[in-house]
Amino acid sequence: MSPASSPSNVNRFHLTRILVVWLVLSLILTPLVYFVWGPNMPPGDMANNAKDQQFDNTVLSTVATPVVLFIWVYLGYALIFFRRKDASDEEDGPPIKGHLGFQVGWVGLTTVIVLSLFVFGTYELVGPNGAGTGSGSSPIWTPAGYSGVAKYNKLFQVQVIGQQWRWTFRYPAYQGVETTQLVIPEGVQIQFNTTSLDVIHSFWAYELGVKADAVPGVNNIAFAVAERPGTFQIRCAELCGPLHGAMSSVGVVVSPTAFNTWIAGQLVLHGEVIPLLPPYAPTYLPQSDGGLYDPGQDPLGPDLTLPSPAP
Amino acid sequence: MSQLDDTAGDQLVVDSDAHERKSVLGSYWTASRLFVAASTMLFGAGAFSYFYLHSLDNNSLWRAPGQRPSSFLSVPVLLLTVVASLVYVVVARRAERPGADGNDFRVAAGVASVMLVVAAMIQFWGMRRLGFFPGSSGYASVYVAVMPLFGVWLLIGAYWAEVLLARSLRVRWVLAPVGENADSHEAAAFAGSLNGSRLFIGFLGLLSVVLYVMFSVLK
Amino acid sequence: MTIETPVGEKVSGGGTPDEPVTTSLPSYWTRPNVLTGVVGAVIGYSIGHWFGNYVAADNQQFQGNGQNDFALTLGYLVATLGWLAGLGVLNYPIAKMLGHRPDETFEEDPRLSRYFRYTLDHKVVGLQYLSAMLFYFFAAGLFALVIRSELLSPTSHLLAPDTYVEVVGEHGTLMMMMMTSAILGPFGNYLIPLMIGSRRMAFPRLEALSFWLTPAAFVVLLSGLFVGGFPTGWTGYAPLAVQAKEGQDAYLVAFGLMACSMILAGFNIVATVINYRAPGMTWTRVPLFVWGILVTSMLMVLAAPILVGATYMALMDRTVQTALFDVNHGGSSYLWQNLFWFFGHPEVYILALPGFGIALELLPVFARKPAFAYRTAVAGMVGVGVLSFFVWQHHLFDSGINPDMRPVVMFTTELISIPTGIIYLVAVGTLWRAKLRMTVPMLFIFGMLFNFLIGGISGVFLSDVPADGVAHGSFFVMAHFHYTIMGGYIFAFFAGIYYWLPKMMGRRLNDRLGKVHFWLMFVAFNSTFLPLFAVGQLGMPRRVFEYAQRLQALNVWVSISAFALGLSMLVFVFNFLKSTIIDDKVELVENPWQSRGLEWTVPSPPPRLNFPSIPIVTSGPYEYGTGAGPMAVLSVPASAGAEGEVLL
Amino acid sequence: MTKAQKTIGVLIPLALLLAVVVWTFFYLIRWPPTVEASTRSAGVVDITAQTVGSIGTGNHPTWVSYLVRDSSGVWVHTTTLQVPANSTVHMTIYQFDSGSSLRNPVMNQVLGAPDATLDGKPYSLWTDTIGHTFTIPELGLSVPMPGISATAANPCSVAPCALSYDHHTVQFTFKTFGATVYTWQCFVPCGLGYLAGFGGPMSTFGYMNGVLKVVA
Repeated sequence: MSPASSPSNVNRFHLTRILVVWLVLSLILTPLVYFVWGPNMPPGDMANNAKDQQFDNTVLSTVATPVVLFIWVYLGYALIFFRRKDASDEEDGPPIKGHLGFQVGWVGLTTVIVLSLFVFGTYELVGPNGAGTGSGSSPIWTPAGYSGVAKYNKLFQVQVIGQQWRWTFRYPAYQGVETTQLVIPEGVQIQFNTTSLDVIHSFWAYELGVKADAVPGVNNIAFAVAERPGTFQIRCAELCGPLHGAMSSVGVVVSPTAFNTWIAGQLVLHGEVIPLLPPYAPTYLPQSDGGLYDPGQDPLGPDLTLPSPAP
Repeated sequence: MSQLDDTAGDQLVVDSDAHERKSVLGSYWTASRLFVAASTMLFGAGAFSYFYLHSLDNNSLWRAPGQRPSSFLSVPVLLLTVVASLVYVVVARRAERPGADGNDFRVAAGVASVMLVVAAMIQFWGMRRLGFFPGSSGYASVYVAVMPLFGVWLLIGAYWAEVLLARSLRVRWVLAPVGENADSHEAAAFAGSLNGSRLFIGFLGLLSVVLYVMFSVLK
Repeated sequence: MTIETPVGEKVSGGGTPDEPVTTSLPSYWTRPNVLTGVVGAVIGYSIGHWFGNYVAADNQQFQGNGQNDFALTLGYLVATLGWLAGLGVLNYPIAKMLGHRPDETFEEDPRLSRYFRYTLDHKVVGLQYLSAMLFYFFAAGLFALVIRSELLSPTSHLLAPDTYVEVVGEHGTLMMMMMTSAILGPFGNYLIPLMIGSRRMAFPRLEALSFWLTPAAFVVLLSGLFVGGFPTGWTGYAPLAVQAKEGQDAYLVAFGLMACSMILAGFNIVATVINYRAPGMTWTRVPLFVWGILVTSMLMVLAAPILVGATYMALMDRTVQTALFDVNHGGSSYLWQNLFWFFGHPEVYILALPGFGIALELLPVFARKPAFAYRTAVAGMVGVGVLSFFVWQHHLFDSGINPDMRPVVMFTTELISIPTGIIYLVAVGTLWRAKLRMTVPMLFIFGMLFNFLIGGISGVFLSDVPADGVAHGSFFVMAHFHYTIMGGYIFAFFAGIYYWLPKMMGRRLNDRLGKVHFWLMFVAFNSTFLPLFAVGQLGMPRRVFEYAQRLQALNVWVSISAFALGLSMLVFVFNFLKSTIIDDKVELVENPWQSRGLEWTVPSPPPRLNFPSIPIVTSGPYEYGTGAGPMAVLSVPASAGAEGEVLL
Repeated sequence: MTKAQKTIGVLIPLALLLAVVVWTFFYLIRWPPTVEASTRSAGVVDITAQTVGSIGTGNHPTWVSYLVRDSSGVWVHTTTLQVPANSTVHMTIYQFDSGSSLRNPVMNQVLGAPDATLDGKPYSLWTDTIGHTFTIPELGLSVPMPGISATAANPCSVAPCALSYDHHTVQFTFKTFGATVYTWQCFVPCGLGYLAGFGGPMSTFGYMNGVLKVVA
């Protein structure tokens, strides 16, 4: 900065000290964040999505570290050295109204950072893993084997049904059996079809890195590959009423063989209720408003509560 | 970017009345445009709902077959509003010219005000005689939600016109002020309000056309 | 609502503040005031509720669940109308319908009672706003303490599950809707005419009306607790909002009323800043605080109508049973999300820009240097305002809306960090080789710069779709916006109080207590919300009363810090009441901060008409160290007759 | 005014405000009464409840509700149950309400209670209309209770209902583990007049949902 009133060496003096402190701190902390903290960042590495999210968290934190450090170092430096010595000092500071180079540099630098973050984020989003989690009924970036047409779709289908206030799960490949626990085979590309029977919920399988809103009348698709056996926590991430907080459950990732035995057991356990279930469909619109609408004038006619497939 | 070389401050004499008049006129100009912008956003929300639900057509219930408000309801509202706004805008513009005779404005303001009130009344009266249930479809829902709001806006326009009419009746010179009156605060306020009301009532006319097209023309 | 300038009696301001008012004033009770307002509200509620029941009686569609939302909603609305009528708000519009001038003989009222009625003095309105906003803020804060008490245990123990969700909703809604005017209301209304050299507001009635709507909104919202509460949190997502009990009507009506208040305040402030600037107050001399408020007002005027529309539609769904949000009947639950966030995201910046304004306004004063890169700063604030309309769908990354639009939204969202970064550019530049005076207001500004940085950086995580996959809907989001809004906006709010109270009340808050307040608040705030980032990343969703055992230690820590945060507020309350009411008034230096600001060139508190005559601005507000003369000189009125005359 | 006067003038409103705050706080933290399970023998407890078509009180006479019988045999309007940890809970529920269908038929079946009996006969699935269910998702427990027929001779209209009215008796047992708090609810959309039938009583604590406190 160069107002005539101030000798530029004073500027250089302060600038060097600030930059040195900042540089040292950054050189120490930034690698620590990336290499030490990064691998331990949530949501862990149980599934490919989770890895993506962990990687994004790591990269963003790494980029953020020097930025935050600069502001903190600068503010701290100003507090110490740009402070008037004693209360009697009524003098004003140098009248610096701007510095074109500095302003352009600052805005330019932030722009570069932002643009690179955007490119990085978009790459991660369009990447092969479908890291976007809840991607609507016709996801743009899909794993191999996906097809919008059910019968050409090679992926392992699980339908997640939200209802006030619990999750249930349907396996279309197994007579459309509906279970109250989520069990998925390890190492298989899973396609979660999330939908809701009443209000908006959000299916959050934390360790799988899957979060997809369950919206009535919408089939919200998310993909994941669980890479090792274990349990993962399922929660509702969208306020859905008084028991929203209790709308949780524990999912399990098992080996494909163990899955087959499990699903066989489920077919026995829920066998007799399968005929009662509506045919498997992307969304269900239970033709009932609980009598909210004047029955005499409701276009949907009398109250039929059993879920029926969307037209 | 030094701000010292500005010499605006050298003349120390300010005609505070002139300053006040300029400010009043400007305030009306700004505020009336802001009001129209805000109204646009408000009814924009309605239009967005219309086209959004139309495109989704959830449960194939965007519109039950043949669902329309009766033309005996929609057409009179449209005509009354459009005619009223046209009359008002044209005459108000003439009234803004210096030395204009105020009587035609008084007549126009009265007529427009009455027509807008009648239009609003028809709209409200019609809401209970639609022949379809509000929740029977997305279309019905949007119609039942948006139109009463439109009626309220018609009443606002009618009120504005009526206020100017009443003022111009009580203070006869206010439409064509001369001499000392011309630089009175009173004259500035009235002129500003007149200009603003012209914009707003014109906007109402446009709005009624848009709503008519949305609800009675579009498939 | 008409937009009409107040036309009234000529009042001789004469510049002397203490000029005794000779006209014999009627007693307090013979004129509209708060009490008549309350009476009006009660009457209005009875009428509205009765009429609602009357209409519903022959309309089966309003019935069926033992609750009549129609009657309640109508009750709320007519009660608000009665409240305004009781305050005398409607006298003027009615007088105008008859072509009359309103009667303002008593406008010049020096008595304390003027603070309890509908008045045209922007300084009175400003102080009304200040006290009311502090009240709302503390009320909402108490709900937060209740929430933290519940979260001391991983299972439901203090509150019943449904009550917990109601309390969360009350806290969130009170904060997000009432606090929109926390800075614009008190400081915007009080200071803008003083800062731009005007003797009045453009539309003082709209201004006063915008204030008197806030108590109505506040009471209506709280009443929701006693008619079943609302389970939707502050975002009011449909269809849950359609399903909810009667308390939801309170939420919708209150939020709608507050939106109207925002719009009216916006009209008045934008018109004033654009048209009432004194001669010589060029756009490059407008104080940065005024710029911030101006952009905020524009956002309010353009965004709040969407909220009015959305709440109105939800009310229609609940009362006359339209099906806008019911997918079975051709509606969509995405509709509310789109409408709400199209308002909601600009609103987030409505809650940020005034804070920026205060920071940029105070930095030069206490750095004793000109504001660095003034024009860039203005560009930054305007840029934030414009961009804020194009980012709303980043609240819906996981919702399945337009998945193909997500890169675009991610782009616009991340773009916002450029203009936001400019705020720091100005701070850095202004502090460079400054002569810092670390007064209490400056402490709060430093606190704000510290907190808002963390808030902004965490925002980048939310704008990145994959990272948002973890953070969305979790306590991470919650910590993020508490850092931006409370850490930024509320800290700036307190900075403003400490800085401008000498101007507004002629009293200065105790410095030692102020420092205690700051340090306690700063430490407690960070110790409360920093761990919440971790809590969220570790898998705890928002608004839950049950969480994993492993998170209990963190949550207990957070709760204890939250109580400390509450304690710091007590320190402030004590300081505020002591210094403003209890202590005897001491004549303090007219300009305790040696600020160049135009508002400091008039006595504290300023006389009824601010300036004895229209000032002429001769230099910018931040000419520290440039040897520039005072910012403005008083004009010599053209005609002696016009001396000190202004039309109210 | 003297300082003392002003101080008092400040403190009195503050005290009033404080009173309002305290009152509101206690208004918020109120729970329905807790009913302790009556002990049958060591580690075995009994809970007796009934579900009624209309609790008939307050401003919403049409709401359905659970009632629980406390140790003194009084029917209490609550859904806050308390049982000891690591014990076997014998539930007996008298179902007086008529029925409708579920939003999600998977809960037509009895889950997690193999010994469930309906009017003395074991059952594992009910295909007809269902009055209410007693479901603790976290325990994997869900028991549907058939609705009484629409043509019942003497349906119970006002709670609490005496056993002389038409009803179904459902009995089952489940085990509790460590001390914690479970939430339980009914999954039949019986909030008449609310969207999806899950408003009103369904989302009001003390009616169709509650907690099961397991205490050590």
